[in-house]
Amino acid sequence: MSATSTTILNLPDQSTATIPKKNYITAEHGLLSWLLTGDHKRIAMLYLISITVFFFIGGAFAGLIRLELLTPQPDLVASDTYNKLFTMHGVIMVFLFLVPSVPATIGNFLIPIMVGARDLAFPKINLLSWYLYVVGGILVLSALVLGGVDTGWTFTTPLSTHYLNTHVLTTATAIFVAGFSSIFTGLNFIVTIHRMRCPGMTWFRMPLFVWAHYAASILMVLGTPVLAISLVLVALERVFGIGVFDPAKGGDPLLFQHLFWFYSHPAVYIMILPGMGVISEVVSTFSRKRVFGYTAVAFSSVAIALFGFFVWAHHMFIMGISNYSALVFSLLTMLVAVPSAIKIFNWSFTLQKGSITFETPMLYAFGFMGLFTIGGLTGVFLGSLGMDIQLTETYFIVAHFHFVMVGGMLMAFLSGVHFWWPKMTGRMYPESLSKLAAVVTFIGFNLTFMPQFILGYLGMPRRYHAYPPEFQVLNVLSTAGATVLGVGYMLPILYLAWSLKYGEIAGDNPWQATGLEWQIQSPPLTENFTEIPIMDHEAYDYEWLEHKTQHEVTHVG
Amino acid sequence: MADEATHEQHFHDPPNVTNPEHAEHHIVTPLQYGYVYITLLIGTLLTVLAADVDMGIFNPIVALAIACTKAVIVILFFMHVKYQSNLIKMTVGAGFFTFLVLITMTLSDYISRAWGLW
Amino acid sequence: MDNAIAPTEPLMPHETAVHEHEEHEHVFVPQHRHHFETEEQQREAGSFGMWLFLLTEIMFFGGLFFAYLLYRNWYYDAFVAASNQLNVSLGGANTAILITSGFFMALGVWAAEMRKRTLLVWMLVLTTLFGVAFLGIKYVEYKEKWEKHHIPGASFDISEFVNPPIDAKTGKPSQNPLPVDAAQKTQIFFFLYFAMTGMHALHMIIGIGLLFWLIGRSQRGDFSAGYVAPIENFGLYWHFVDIVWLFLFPLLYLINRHPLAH
Amino acid sequence: MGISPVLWQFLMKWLNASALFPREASTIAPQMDALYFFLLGMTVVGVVLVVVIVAVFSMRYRKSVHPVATQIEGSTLLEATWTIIPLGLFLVCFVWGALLYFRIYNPPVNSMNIYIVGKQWMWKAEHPGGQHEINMLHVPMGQPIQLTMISQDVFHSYSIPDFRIKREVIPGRYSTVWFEATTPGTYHIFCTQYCGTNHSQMIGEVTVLSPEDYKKWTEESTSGMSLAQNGERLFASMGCNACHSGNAAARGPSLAGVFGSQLQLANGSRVQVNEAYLRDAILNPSQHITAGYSPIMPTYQGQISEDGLIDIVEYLKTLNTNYRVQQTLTTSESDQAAPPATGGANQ
Repeated sequence: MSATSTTILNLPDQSTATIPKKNYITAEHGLLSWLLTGDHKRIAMLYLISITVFFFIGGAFAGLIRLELLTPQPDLVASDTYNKLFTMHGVIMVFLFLVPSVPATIGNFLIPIMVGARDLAFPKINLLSWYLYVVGGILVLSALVLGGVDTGWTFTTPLSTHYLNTHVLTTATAIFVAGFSSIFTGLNFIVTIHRMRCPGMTWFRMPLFVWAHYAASILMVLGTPVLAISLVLVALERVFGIGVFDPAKGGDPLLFQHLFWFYSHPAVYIMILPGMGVISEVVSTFSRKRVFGYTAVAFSSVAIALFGFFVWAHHMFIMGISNYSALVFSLLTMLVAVPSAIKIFNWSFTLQKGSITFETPMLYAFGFMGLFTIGGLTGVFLGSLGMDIQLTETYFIVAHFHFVMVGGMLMAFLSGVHFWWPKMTGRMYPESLSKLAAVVTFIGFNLTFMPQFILGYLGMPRRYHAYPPEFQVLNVLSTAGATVLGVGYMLPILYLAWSLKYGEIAGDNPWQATGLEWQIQSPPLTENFTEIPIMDHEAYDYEWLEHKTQHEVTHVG
Repeated sequence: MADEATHEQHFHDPPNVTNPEHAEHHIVTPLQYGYVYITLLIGTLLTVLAADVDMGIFNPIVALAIACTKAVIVILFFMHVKYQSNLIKMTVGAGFFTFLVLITMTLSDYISRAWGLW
Repeated sequence: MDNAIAPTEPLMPHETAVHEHEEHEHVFVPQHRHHFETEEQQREAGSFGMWLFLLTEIMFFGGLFFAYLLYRNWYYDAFVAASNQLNVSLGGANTAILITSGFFMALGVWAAEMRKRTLLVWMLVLTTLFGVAFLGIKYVEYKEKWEKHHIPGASFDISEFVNPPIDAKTGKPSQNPLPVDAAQKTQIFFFLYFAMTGMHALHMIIGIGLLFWLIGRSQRGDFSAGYVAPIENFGLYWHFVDIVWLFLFPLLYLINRHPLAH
Repeated sequence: MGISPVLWQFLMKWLNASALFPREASTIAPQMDALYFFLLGMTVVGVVLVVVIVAVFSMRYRKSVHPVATQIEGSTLLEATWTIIPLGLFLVCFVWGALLYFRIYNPPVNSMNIYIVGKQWMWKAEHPGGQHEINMLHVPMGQPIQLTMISQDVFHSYSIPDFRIKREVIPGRYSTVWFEATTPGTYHIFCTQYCGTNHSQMIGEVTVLSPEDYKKWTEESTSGMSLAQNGERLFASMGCNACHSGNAAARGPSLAGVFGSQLQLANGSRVQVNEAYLRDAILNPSQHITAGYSPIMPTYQGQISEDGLIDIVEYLKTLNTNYRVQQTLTTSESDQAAPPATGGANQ
């Protein structure tokens, strides 16, 4: 590469290069070899396919919702249908896409390789977790086919327990099962990270991607069971008609809120932390620099996980919790915002004195940094008690968590998919097209959700099927943006699929990256490493990469 | 926590599996189990007896105290945590810590509700 | 005395079998999965994983325990009256039975570590028997509740709390009669009672299922040749289920045994 | 570009309404907007800061101009800076927000109390004068209005964006919020908590009138009897006065002047008697036995509607002497013709 070139992309000579004959894809053949595999990479692929399917189902619902909101009148669908649409959109996107998105796919693929292990600690449990996910997914779809459910993804009691006759039980069961899938993923990661690190892979030599997943896994393991039990209680209350959550029978509906949000707030960090891990890898690689303040970033992940357990009641500020307890939760909420700020600034300063190039993953990463900053700071609006009164339950909060989840998490997910695509498949995606997709996504996203902030402060409530006419203009803008966004999401599917067959051969390390995963062939062998590597350098050590020609990483000293 | 040096020492043992995450495998003798068993039975008897004494507010406290003691004994000996690595000890701790967070933070709401039945 | 055994003690068979990716610095054993460096690493990973799973169990029951704590404080009188409907002797007996079962489980782990095949099998059988006995007694208790219409739901009946039966000996009501609005709250107690003990019983049933499988494998001598991880980890699970009951018993059965004193 | 004229028309409509911010129609609104602009400023500055940093570095250190990266470990000083400054800012937001929160949820003592009953899918407002309105609310300008709200079924949420107030309407217990309208006009009422099929139809209009117009409105739309008067009738027809007669020998405690007092309960605790307490004492009497009385009061759960409860609560609030109680007692004894429990049906 000449010094002045604007890319670090370094592909082998296409005329001679080939995909290694022996790799995890070619190791075995036939559908069964995939359905019964213990290989974390194959399971990651299974996950990647299934979550993509559910992403597009959920996306379709979102499209219908935006279409309905094009006009103030309830004209496209009936109000019941509309309620089912946003419920299904929420349930599918949260439990079947966002929670497993990065951990179960990219994380599943990379965690063992990054810590220098041959597989996750419990391959069978890993496979089991995929099957649980599928069962959960099928249950959700069956609820959908049987007529849907309209509780909203938050299952607010007593509405969900005593006032609706849709398929609440099926959906609750689905989420219960899918929950255990994520518990097992988290459990597997924690054990792998503690127990399976290769010689020399000390905690502070681990890639930040691994740190982020470690933090997220803790949340998965400790949080999800509480969601499980609260859903069990909802189910029992529906079946036996008892009133643990029904004030008419002496129960307290807020108890459900407490139990539900005890999981569902940490769940937000389960969703975003792995994305942050991706960003650390990408930003470092494309600025050829070690992440600025590695330790701070690592610890901020853990801090987020820890604080994440202390703030759940900020979802209930106006729901009648005691004012004093609201005070406490608001304060803690402000504290949890700080580690995210630290991360953002550390990533920005990673660029300083770097040698920056702008391939697709980096573009998505920039998108993440911008949109996540907005998402995070608008979170402070909602954490600030008085402001929350005006903004909660309006489109402001919808915009806020879409900035974090879609603008943050989805950008990170796409960034990661593009970044590691050559490693997963051995082939490159078409660079120019993917850059276009990144830009389109960014524009479409902002057009969709920026107007919703304004709508929110104007007071347009969320989950409204019809709205006063003065809100129409902003809704039209939002719908227009959603259309662009849809195109932005369609493109990757198409060209990534295309690249599977026609993409250029990527070679082992197209990005000149330092991670262990880049020092092995792509696609990797089933056992990842011919010999267990010895980690003899810091993470993101680019000088080491320079001298790697003399010293092979996988060489046992 | 891990470096080449320790790696040389016990070769059967990758460096990252050394202290504090690692403990030698220890076997508890049947005799110890016997003692534990007796203690637990006595504990159970005590709980029932204590419940029949009217100690007012202290009844639940005593009952829970006994239950916790029994639980700790089971965890330490039947479940071998006493002989486990710090990692396992911390893991157990983390579980109960999170449980306490759930209880205390939620109670902070119920206790301080102005209208409340509390 | 120190019973520590180095995991590489060359006791186990199949020393000749060597995995293609194994470095020869440690002995290969059949149960060793290829992706673990050493068998010890695998064993510790296994128990660590089991512990993490138990954490999820703690939080799972944690939600129920909090609901109990809340409503016990809100509706204390109802909880006392309802709790006095439970049979302490049966509950106490069950506690003893469960502890015994756990004791045999612990001995089973020891037997496996000592590589005593027959002893191990017997210990597991005893564990199972006491587990089944526990469920039997629980069935008797549930049946009684069913007959008294104390199962929450449509057929729930509060008459016994509103005007309690007259005690034959004293000629006084066996307990303080509850006002109707308080009596209605006993349903919440019974709901929590069935939810908590039901969850616990469910864990027992799963455990007993696993026990049968373990007994079968120990018969084959799988766990008496140095490979004790499954026994150990199941032991952890079984003891955890015991611990849950150790709390359920005082919380549900012994809320206030002398309501007439107040 | 077929879309452009349409879009242009929308934009015009929107800009004419200049709907970037809701109207400021209550005393709270300017305070809320001040905080909003502070937070908005903070956000804009933060985002611009990040964007500028990223942009500048991307320019100066892009590969073509800066081919070889210089490795930097990090900088404790910088990291401390961007830990402490955001923390400080967030704490300001916390304090400011908390002050506003307590202001909005603690009504002034001189405020006029209007009851709101929410149910799927309508809002019912009950004025002290007994005026009932559905999905409407008429309030006088320049007078603090306290809304005491309760839901008959599921969670609802009473939101008036132009007043910057919102509060969850909870089944089984009162929640309150207050406002003081500053400009006459009509404003949206939304239910913002998803409450089932017609959630988006659970909307209404609050009309702010000048005090004299409000007075006129109350006279026009009066139902003849105030809430307290309804309550009094209900109190008699449900036979409450049989026990709560105020006589020394009565089986129930005297309720004269009980509202707002400190009550010593049989279980030893002391409570401040407010609307919520009175309501709960009618539905779960055994939870609130006044010291010195035995738990003989039956529960009225399911026998009396939320409106009936509101009437009785209002009555008890006005009850300063037992004179009228005994009067109604004698009258109600004189005509036994009156059906005993018409509680649910006094709409």
